[in-house]
Amino acid sequence: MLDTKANPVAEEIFSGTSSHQDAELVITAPETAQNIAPTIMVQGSAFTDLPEDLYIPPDALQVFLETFEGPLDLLLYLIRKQNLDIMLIPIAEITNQYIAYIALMDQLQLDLAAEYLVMAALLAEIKSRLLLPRQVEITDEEEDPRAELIRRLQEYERIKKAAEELDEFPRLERDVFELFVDTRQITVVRPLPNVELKDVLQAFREVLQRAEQLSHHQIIKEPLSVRERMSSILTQLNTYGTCLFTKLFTFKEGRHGVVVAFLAILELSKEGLIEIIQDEPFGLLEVRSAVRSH
Amino acid sequence: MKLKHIVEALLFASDKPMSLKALQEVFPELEQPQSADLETALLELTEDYDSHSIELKKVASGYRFQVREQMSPWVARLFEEKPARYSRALLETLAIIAYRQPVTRAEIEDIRGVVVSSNIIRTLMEREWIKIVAHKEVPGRPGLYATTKEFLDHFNLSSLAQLPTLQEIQDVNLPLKEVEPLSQATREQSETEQSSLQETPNPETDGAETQA
Amino acid sequence: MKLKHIVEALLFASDKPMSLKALQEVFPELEQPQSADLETALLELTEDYDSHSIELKKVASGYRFQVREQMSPWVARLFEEKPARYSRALLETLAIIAYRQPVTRAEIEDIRGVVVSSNIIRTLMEREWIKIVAHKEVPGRPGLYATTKEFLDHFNLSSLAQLPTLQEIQDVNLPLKEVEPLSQATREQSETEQSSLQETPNPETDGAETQA
Repeated sequence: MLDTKANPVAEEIFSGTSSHQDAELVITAPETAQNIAPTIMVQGSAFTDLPEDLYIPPDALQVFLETFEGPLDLLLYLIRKQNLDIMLIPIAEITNQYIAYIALMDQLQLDLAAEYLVMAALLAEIKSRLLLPRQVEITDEEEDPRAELIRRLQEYERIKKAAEELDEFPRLERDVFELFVDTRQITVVRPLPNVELKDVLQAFREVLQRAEQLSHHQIIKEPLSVRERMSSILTQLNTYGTCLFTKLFTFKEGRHGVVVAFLAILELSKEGLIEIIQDEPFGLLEVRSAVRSH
Repeated sequence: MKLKHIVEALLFASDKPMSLKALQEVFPELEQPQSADLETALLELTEDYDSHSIELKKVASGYRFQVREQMSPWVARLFEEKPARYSRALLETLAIIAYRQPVTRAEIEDIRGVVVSSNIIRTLMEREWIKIVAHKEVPGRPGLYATTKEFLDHFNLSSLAQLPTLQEIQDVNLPLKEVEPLSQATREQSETEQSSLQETPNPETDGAETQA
Repeated sequence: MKLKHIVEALLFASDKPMSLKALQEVFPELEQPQSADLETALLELTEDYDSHSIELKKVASGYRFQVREQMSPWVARLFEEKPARYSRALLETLAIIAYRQPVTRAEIEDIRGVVVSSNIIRTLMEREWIKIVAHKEVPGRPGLYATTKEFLDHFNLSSLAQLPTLQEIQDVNLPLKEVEPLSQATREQSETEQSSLQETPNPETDGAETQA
C-alpha cells in the first residue's frame, strides 16, 4: 500500500483534489513500489525525508511540475492549497513540503531550474534562523527573515492575478474582431509632386558642372563635324522656328564643341538657312529657320 | 453631407483606429471640424450602433469599429486558425511590464523568480506590445521595457488606467515568533495575528517601507 | 441571438464576400439556417443600412459590406499618399529637355552620362510637361522631346526665353530662387504675375515642399 499521509507531495498528487487548476492530476498507484535513494543536498546536508515507497511516473510528475512558473509559484501553491495566509506562512512545514517536491524532481532526474534550489536554500536558512534560541534578542533593525520572502510572494501573486485578468480581457482576433469593409469602389486621386523652377535649375546646374568636369578629363573627345551640327540645328529650327542662340551649344563637348556649333551656325547663316536676330540692344540672340516649310 | 456620415465612412474604410486628429486631417485645412463636433458625431454613431453586432470603440490609438465580443462564438468559426493562446510565462511577463513599466528584464525576473526566456521578449516585441523606452544607467545599461499603444489596442483598452488595480499588498509586520510546526496552538495564534492585521490594514504601504 | 445579427457580424468579420453557402457553413450541421431565412436576414440588414455610409452589396462571390461610392471624396483622402517627390534624375532630365529641346533620349543620356529610365520619360509625358515634337532622321527615328505649354504654365513662365541662360545657371553664386526675367518686356510681365501670385497663393504649390 502506498502511504500518502507521510508525504504532502504524494498526498497532493495522488488525491487529485488539487485546488491548483492546472495541477489536477490523478495518478494511478503503481503495483510495485520502488526503493529510491534520495540524494538532494540542501545546505550541505542530504535531505532524506522522502517515503521510500513513493513512486510517481516521471512523465506525470514532469507535467505536474511544468505547471509551475517557478519557485514562487510552487510556494504559493503550497500555501494556498492549505488555505493559509501568506502572512502566516508556516516556514518549517512549507519548507518540508517544498524540499520534498524538489527532491522528487531531482530523483526523477528532471531538469531542475537552479531557481528552485536557491529557494530551497533560502527556506532552509529562514527556518534555521527562526529556530535560533530565544535568548538572542533581535533588534528592531533586523528584519524578520520571512518578511522579504512574504513580500516577494505577495508581489508575485499580484502579478499572477493581474496576468490572469489580462488574459480575460476581450482581445482582438480572439473576442472582438476587426472589420473588413470593401473600399475598392472608392476612386483615389493621387496628388502629383510639386516641382519648383529653382529645383529644375539647380539640377541643371549640376548637370553642367558634371559635363564640364567630363570635358576636362575626357581624353578622347567625340569627333564632331560642323555639318552634323548644322543639320541638327536645322532639325531644331524646323520644329520650333526660333531658338535661343545659346541653346545651340552643347557645353558638354567643351570648348571644341562650342567652336563646332559656332562654326555650324555661321555656316548656316552664310548659306541663308537661318537668321540670327537680336530684338533689342544687348538682348539675347535668337536663331530662326529661314526656310519655312509651312 | 453630415459630419456623422463622413466619420462613419472614414472609420469603416480605415484599416486602423483613427484619432480625432487623424479624422480632422482628412478634411481640407480650412474645413476641419472642431474636436467637439467630431466627438458629438462619434457619440451619435456609438448610439446608432447600439442594436448592431458591431460597436464603435475607443482604444488607445483612436476610434474603431469592431465586432462585438458576444458575437465571437460565431465569428471565431470563420477563421480556420485558432486565436493564439499565450503561456502563463508570457502573460505574467506582459503584466509585469504593464504594471511596473518601465522595467528591466532583471526586475521582471526578480518578480517572477525565474529567468525570462528570450523567446517571450522577442514575441512581445514582434507583436509590438512592448518596446524599449530607455536604458537604465547601471552596468550593462539594460533596456527598460514599456507597453505600447498596440498593446492597449489589442486588449481593447484606451489607456493603462483601464487595467484593474493590483491587489492590495498587506503590511508585512511580523512578530518574530516561531510558528512551526503547525500545531493547534500556532494556528490559533495565527488567526489572532490575522485579525489584528485586518483591524489596521495599511494597503498602500509596502511592508519594506514601514520597516525601513 | 437573431440570425440577422449573426449574419451582420459574419459579413463584417469576413475579409471576403460570403455566399449563402459560406454563411450556412458557419453554423453547426444541424443548426444551419435555411437559404430563405438567410435571404430575409440579408434583406433586413440591407434596409437597416439604408441611412448609413456603408451598404450591404451582393457581388459575384457573395455578400459584403462596402463603403458607399458617394463617400469617395472623403474616403479617398484617407488613402491619398503624401505627394511623392521627384527624383534628381527626373529633374535633370526635365532641365535638359527644357534647355536642349528638341532632344532625343540618347542625347539626354549623353549629357547626363547615365541611362534615362523609361519611368522618368513616362512620368514626364503623363504629367504633360514634355512631348515628342518630331523624330530625328537617324536610324531608329528616335523621338525628339520638347517641353509643353503645361510645363510653362506649371512654372509660371510665359515663354522658354524666361529661363535663365546657361551662363547664369553656371554662375554658382546666382541665387536661383530669384532668377530675373531676361528682357524688360518679360520682366514687367513677370512682376505682374508675381505680385498677383502673392495675393492669391498658387493652389498647386505644396506648402510642405516650399517650406522644406
